[in-house]
Amino acid sequence: MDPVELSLFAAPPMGEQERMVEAILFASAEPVTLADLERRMPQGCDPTEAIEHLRRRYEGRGVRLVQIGPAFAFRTAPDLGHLMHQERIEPRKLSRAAIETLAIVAYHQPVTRAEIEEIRGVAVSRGTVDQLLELDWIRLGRRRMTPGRPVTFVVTETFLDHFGLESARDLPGLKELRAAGLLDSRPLPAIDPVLDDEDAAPSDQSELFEE
Amino acid sequence: MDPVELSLFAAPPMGEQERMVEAILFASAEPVTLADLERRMPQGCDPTEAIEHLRRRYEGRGVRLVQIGPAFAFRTAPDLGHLMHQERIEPRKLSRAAIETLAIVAYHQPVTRAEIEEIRGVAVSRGTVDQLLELDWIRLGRRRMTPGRPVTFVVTETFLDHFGLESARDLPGLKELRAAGLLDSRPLPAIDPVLDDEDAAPSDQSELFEE
Amino acid sequence: MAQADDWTKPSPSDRLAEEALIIDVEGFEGPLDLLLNLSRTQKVDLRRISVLQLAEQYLQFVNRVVALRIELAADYLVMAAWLAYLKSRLLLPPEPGEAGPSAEDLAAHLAFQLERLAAMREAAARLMARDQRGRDFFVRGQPEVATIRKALRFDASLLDLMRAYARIRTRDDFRPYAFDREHVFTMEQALERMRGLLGYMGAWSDLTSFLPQGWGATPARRRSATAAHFAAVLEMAKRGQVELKQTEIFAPLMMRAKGEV
Repeated sequence: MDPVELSLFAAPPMGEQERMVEAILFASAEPVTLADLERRMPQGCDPTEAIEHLRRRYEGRGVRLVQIGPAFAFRTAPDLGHLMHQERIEPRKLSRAAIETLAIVAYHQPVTRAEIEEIRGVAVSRGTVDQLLELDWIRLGRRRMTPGRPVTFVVTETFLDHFGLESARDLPGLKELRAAGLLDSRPLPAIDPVLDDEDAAPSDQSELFEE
Repeated sequence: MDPVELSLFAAPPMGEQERMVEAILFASAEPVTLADLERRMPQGCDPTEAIEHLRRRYEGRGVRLVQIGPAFAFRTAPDLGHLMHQERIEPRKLSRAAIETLAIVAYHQPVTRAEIEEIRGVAVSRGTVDQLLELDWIRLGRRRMTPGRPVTFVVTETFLDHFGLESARDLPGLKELRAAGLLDSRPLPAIDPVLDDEDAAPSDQSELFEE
Repeated sequence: MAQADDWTKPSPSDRLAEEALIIDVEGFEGPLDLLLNLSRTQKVDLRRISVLQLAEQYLQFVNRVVALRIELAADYLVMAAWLAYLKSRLLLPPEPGEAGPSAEDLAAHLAFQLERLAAMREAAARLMARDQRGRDFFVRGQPEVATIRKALRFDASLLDLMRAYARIRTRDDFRPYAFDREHVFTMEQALERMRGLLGYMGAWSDLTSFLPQGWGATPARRRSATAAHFAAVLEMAKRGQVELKQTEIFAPLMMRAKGEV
């Protein structure tokens, strides 16, 4: 472009242009082409030069500016790839049986398995309790001093930590849940008694209750 | 840690550690806690120092290293927001009641529903609190140690991240409001003389932000 | 306006403001919100506001709204009563030996409430005016995650937990559903029953005579049982197990077994 024409547009200084390219490449979900950059930056900008500056600035850093076909993007330096592995965590919602069991332990602790079953109205499968133990969200409490001396379950520090609670006593009561609008006053479709014994088939039930 | 012990772990040089933190933070859209960084970096690393170096390195750039509670993340510089219309997320429209309730929770936290209603002069509708919980902008705090042990609400790290705050202490105008006594909970002077000695309450509000 | 003589020499701008308030009555979020709006007409720092004047403004406002036959919510009227009380206390000298807070204390508290609400409104506005994620600043658009390792993490939010608990604890509230079933006779039940009775059906007999015991007591139960049995015998007729006849509309439905002929 003619330098005279360029000055008419009063393009931002190159340092500014570099910042712009940096921000755009950072935030974009896709590699960005030169044409795209030009379209998004103020008139008179020269993304080619800005990219060259940026590329040099990131040389040897933890991330690099790379060209992918006609487009540009930031990528982790290849020698640091091993740090990225842990990133991959697949969050999976707890099954309805597990979250209900957990809720009962949290609200009623220490609580025995028989009590959990009484409150839920269905048998609690081994897998459900095992899963909660494995997550370190519940643990065994003291044995109840009743015939059979059944074990009880209580929630753990990890549980409090995960749910951002100071103590299990901070959980809101039913009245408060209702006041906060967390209690639907209409019955959930899930209340159908046919579904009540879902503990037997937790896997296919779990998606039913994800809102 | 003892320098002799430290050398046993042969922690990478600080420049290397800086690259690692840079790569990890760049790779994640969500803030990464110090504890997380430490876990992912080789033993003996000091992410705190590396972060300090990085923060300075990115000062004035198109992206910045910001602190959000106990975590860190790269975010684009706000003055370049106008270049990002492609990435812009249409914000959920909040009602005036929701915005005011959010501000009251942020400035008065931990705050009970009754106190929110006192300040606004109207009942808090069911949906308002629910919406703020759903956005993960507020969560339950400790119960207040007053009769009825009401639950309290506090703001979350998601809230801090959304509004670019390092901590709730950095809320705009907080100091002035506190100095003006506007964050005190001052009960209505009781018309009934029996209820007159209620001035004990405000004290527990003042330390809220000192933690 | 008829009640223009209630107030002295209103300036046109004041009147406009007052009328705007009247039109907007539905727009207020309660008496405190209204008081805060009225206080703005005093054009002074909220700390120096005249609560007496404000009380008068509020009472006039409420009177006019009532005169216009606009329904006012109860809390507006409660506030009016309280302000009328406050006004009288502010105007009269305190009675000697009177207990409780002084009128000045009450007035100061109201002023404090207004100032605090105004401060929170301003804080809310400042908060929303801040740079916001996804609007002014942005996160990494292409988070890089290695796809090699897959750690499954089970997750749940506090909201999930509370909802789950609420769901269990309120299940009883919804029991009417299960309860209703006691008054419902299903076609399957009727079919099962009639199949057992098939052998006892010699001659033509009335369907209603086959209804189970105890199901004629209430109309709802009778209707349910009749409908179920009617559907059941239709099904049986289709299968060729029974014959049905009805001599005229609403006449008893007669049936007999067909199979053993």
